[in-house]
Amino acid sequence: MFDVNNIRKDFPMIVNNPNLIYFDNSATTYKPYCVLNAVKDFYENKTANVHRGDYDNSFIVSSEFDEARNVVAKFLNCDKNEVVFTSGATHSLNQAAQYGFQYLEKGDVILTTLSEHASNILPWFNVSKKTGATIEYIKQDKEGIIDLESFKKQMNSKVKVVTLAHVSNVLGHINPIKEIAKIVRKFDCILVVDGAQSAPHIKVDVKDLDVDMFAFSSHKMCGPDGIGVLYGKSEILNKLEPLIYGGGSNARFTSDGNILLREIPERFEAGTPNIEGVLGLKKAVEYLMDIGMDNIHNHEVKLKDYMISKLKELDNVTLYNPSADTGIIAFNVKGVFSQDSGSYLNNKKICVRSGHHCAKMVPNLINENDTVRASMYLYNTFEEIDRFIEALSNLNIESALDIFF
Amino acid sequence: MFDVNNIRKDFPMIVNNPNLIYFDNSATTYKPYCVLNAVKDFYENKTANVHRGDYDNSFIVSSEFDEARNVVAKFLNCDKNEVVFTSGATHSLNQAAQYGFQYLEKGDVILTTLSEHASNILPWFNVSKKTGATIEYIKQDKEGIIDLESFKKQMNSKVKVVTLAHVSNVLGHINPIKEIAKIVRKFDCILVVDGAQSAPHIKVDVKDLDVDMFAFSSHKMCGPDGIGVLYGKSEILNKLEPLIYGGGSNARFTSDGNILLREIPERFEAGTPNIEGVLGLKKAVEYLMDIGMDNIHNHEVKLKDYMISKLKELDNVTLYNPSADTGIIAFNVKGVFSQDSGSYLNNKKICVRSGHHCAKMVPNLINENDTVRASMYLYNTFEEIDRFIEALSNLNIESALDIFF
Amino acid sequence: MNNLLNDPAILRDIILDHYSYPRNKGLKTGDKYKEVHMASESCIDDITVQSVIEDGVIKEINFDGIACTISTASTSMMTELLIDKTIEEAKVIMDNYFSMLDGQAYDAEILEEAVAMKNVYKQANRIKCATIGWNAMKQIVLESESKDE
Amino acid sequence: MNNLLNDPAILRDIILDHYSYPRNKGLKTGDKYKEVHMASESCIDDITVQSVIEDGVIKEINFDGIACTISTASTSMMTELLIDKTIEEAKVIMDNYFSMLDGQAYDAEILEEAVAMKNVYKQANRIKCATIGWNAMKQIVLESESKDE
Ligand SMILES: Cc1ncc(COP(=O)(O)O)c(C=O)c1O
Ligand SMILES: Cc1ncc(COP(=O)(O)O)c(C=O)c1O
Repeated sequence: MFDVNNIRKDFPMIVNNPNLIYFDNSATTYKPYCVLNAVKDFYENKTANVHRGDYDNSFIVSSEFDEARNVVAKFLNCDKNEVVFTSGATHSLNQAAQYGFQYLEKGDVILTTLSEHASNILPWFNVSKKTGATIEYIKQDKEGIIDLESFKKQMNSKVKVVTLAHVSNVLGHINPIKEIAKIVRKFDCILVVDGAQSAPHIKVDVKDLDVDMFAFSSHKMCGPDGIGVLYGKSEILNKLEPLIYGGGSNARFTSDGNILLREIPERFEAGTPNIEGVLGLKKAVEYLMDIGMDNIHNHEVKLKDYMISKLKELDNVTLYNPSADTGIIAFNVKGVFSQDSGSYLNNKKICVRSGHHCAKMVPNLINENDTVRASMYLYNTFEEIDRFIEALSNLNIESALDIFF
Repeated sequence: MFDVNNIRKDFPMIVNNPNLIYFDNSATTYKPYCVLNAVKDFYENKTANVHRGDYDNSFIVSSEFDEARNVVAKFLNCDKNEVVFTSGATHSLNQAAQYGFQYLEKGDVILTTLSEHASNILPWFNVSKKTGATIEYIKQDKEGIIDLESFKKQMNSKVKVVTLAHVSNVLGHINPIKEIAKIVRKFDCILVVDGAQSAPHIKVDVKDLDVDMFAFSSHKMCGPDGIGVLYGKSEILNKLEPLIYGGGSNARFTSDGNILLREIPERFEAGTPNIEGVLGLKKAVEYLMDIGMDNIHNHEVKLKDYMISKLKELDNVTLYNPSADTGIIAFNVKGVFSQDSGSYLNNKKICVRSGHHCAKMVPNLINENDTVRASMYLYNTFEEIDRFIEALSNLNIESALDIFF
Repeated sequence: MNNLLNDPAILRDIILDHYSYPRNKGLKTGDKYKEVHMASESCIDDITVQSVIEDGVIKEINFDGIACTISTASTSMMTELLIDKTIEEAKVIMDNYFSMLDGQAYDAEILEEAVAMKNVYKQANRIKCATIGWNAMKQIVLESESKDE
Repeated sequence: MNNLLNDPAILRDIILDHYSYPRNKGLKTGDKYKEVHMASESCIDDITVQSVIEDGVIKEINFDGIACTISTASTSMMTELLIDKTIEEAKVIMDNYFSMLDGQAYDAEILEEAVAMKNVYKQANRIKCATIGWNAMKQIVLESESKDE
């Protein structure tokens, strides 16, 4: 049984600040004690490097590192060798874009959306600049919803990469990846999915979705910073060039410049990995799987429905994504600049984000330069939403200045 | 006053395992309580993302993140904007090699050494492969010592990049970087230094050394995993292209593919950084600076001198770098394969590393495929060396098999 | 110091007035304008300030951009305060303003309406907003000086 | 089971003997050889095994490479044990060997001298060494079978 009160007890940030409302979960999330303990255990009882078994701690840590890969593979429903550890979603997405440098050329098309996060669009801008491939945008309505029929029409043999977020970090819809994959499969084209906002919140089965690559970050799903994952189908990984070269990713090299790379996934993991990050991510994934991704999603949908219904009752609020599928809500208070709203809420001990949320083409869709974003997670409550709504109901250009007096 | 017994109390790994001898500090190091506490504090009291100040914790964490950059700048004696946070030395060195993709062409030469770690040679192999520039090797004697006179002769206008380790992770000499820089400055050439084994152990002043780029990892200097630094002269960083694109590294972008990057160093730090890593590294640097890099180096030199003198007394040991400048010792026990020596020592609770240590061209110098490496740090003691020597004195092909019976 | 400028209600009105009716808003074109564009990642503000400085006197200041109440109002106040001042006078005013935003001592008299920003330093994350336009102008002034040398 | 093979001193001698005088060491050239190269990052060992299998019988096995005592000795023992065996016999031996290295039950009789490796499973970080040559041979056997189908 999903019991938010029990869940709250797992998080030191909540135990230490029970009245602080944290609605910035799309930016980063709190971490449970079990993750902190995994990191602590590494510092206190088994600090060592991996990939070598010369002594016991090194062997123990290497085995747990390996086991973490198994856990992530189970989480995604893929093979262990299809799980690449990276420093985060941004690194994963840049590694994925390496495909573009290798296989795209002038005349080819990269199809994406206007609601992408910078981390899933700038790497492809760079591919476009260097290969001459062009970027085109999938049609979306003003809430960012994709029209599958027009997507179908946009697909043709020139399109070599389709890349988009599973869930937009501003507009909160779950994109129909499985349906998109079915269409993409009719062409010689790969499908890259930015899962930074989906993996933490909904069940992801990469086999079922049939994606070629899928990226996400640990820190947005209760895990440590500085660690993330790139899933890639083994056929794709086998023909992908590493973005980073170095120790641990090669089996041999000789002074005449020959390099024999290790097998996938290690060939993509040059350098000492973020070991404590991997051990922490393992715990985070186990924690989320124990609670159940469906339970987490259900809870968030209930919170989201409640928040939207309450926001709609407020005259002073403009809501940009009333049909959101997940706990990400974008709005503004009429006449109040988003950052002023953010500061006002901060003074009421409510953490939200204001601005463009690194998705700087979203204004093309919603016709608004910047927004306030409230994003929820498994530990948020209905009472917190009540306090949030109460605070918002009193917000206007005059009260926004209260904090300065 | 440098007091190793007090220092040992700062390290949970030592407090919890006082009899475990850790001589694998070139691979990774133990972390003091203060670093663990910085990470813990982030988890328990101020989890938030950086670069935005919408609410108090985010502002606090952003300020500390900024402050960490100041601390590292002080550590290196450089400007704050010359400090790029990366995921580790390997990432730093790959970012540095980006220079090669931008500015090198067929006919140009990259001058390096045979004792480089994979992380500082493979990125340049890749540059060579893609640009047609050739790799040449600086002359070294069989202990890996560089001959400055012949280096001078090897320099010419074709050499566009000189790149080498400040301290080799196998042979432990301090390379004469300052002298090399003086020679390099006479040419239109940059000097890239792999400081993975120097920054943790000796005072590094990048201005005084006059290097163009300098890379190191936190985890080898008492800090967390998954975080490292690339120092670059501002003139160099300003003309260097990022290896990774994404959120946080750009000021603006538009749907037609235009990107306005942020200033240095942020333009190189796309994506959510390893915040807990940066806060931990800050503490680690403060910890080392408090003790004093010269004191640390002095202690290590004493340990090294003692270990070498004792090893020389052992008939069954071949020592490869008797003239080492730092606490890195490479040896073999006659007739015993390096890995068998490692396992034997492990059973005596002594952690060393065996193999090629990711520097797979070193055999060209020392004429030995693989070695045992003992590498020391500020918390190691003379008593530990005595136990190590005692164990080694009894090691031969027969006793190496003891562990299996 | 003008007592009215101690009354929170009045200070708040001043800010709102400058936010709702910013002075000298809208950029002009022409070679004579020196321009500085300020965009910071840590706030959303994106402000451009332009100015004409002749014979050591600030003849004109204009600004434009997307910004919060505090950035807009503080920049608007800055334009009113500094226009027609000599560079020397302007530098004294700027120094006092930055001191105030730093929580240090300042001369309230010469800051006039800009004292409305006096409590912003207590909201550390908003100090950037209250100084973005001022920093742009400071840069223009410094550049004009270095050119004169 | 041969009682001698319970005596640690004898087992140690067997390992040393195979390490110092490895059997069937040195690769040959020729189309008839099927070859597998094993190199693992987690140990330094780098071993190549080659074999000729005809009519379901292992006619020849050779190996070469750089390796520790355990890898060298275990691979040398493997060659001696499996040469002239049918594939079916070889598979039974291999299964038993891997069971032993896994700390499971095994038939000591058919492993002959290779029981010298019986304690390696207690040194988890050395299990790879004791199986690297065996895994290479297993791969050759499996490939030869799949080709026969
Ligand atoms: C000399 C040298 N350079 C580079 C590296 C790579 O550092 P990291 O693995 O932390 O990226 C190492 C350590 O493994 C090293 O010893
Ligand atoms: C949709 C989306 N993609 C990518 C990213 C980048 O993730 P990270 O900053 O952890 O690399 C984020 C988060 O900032 C995101 O929300």
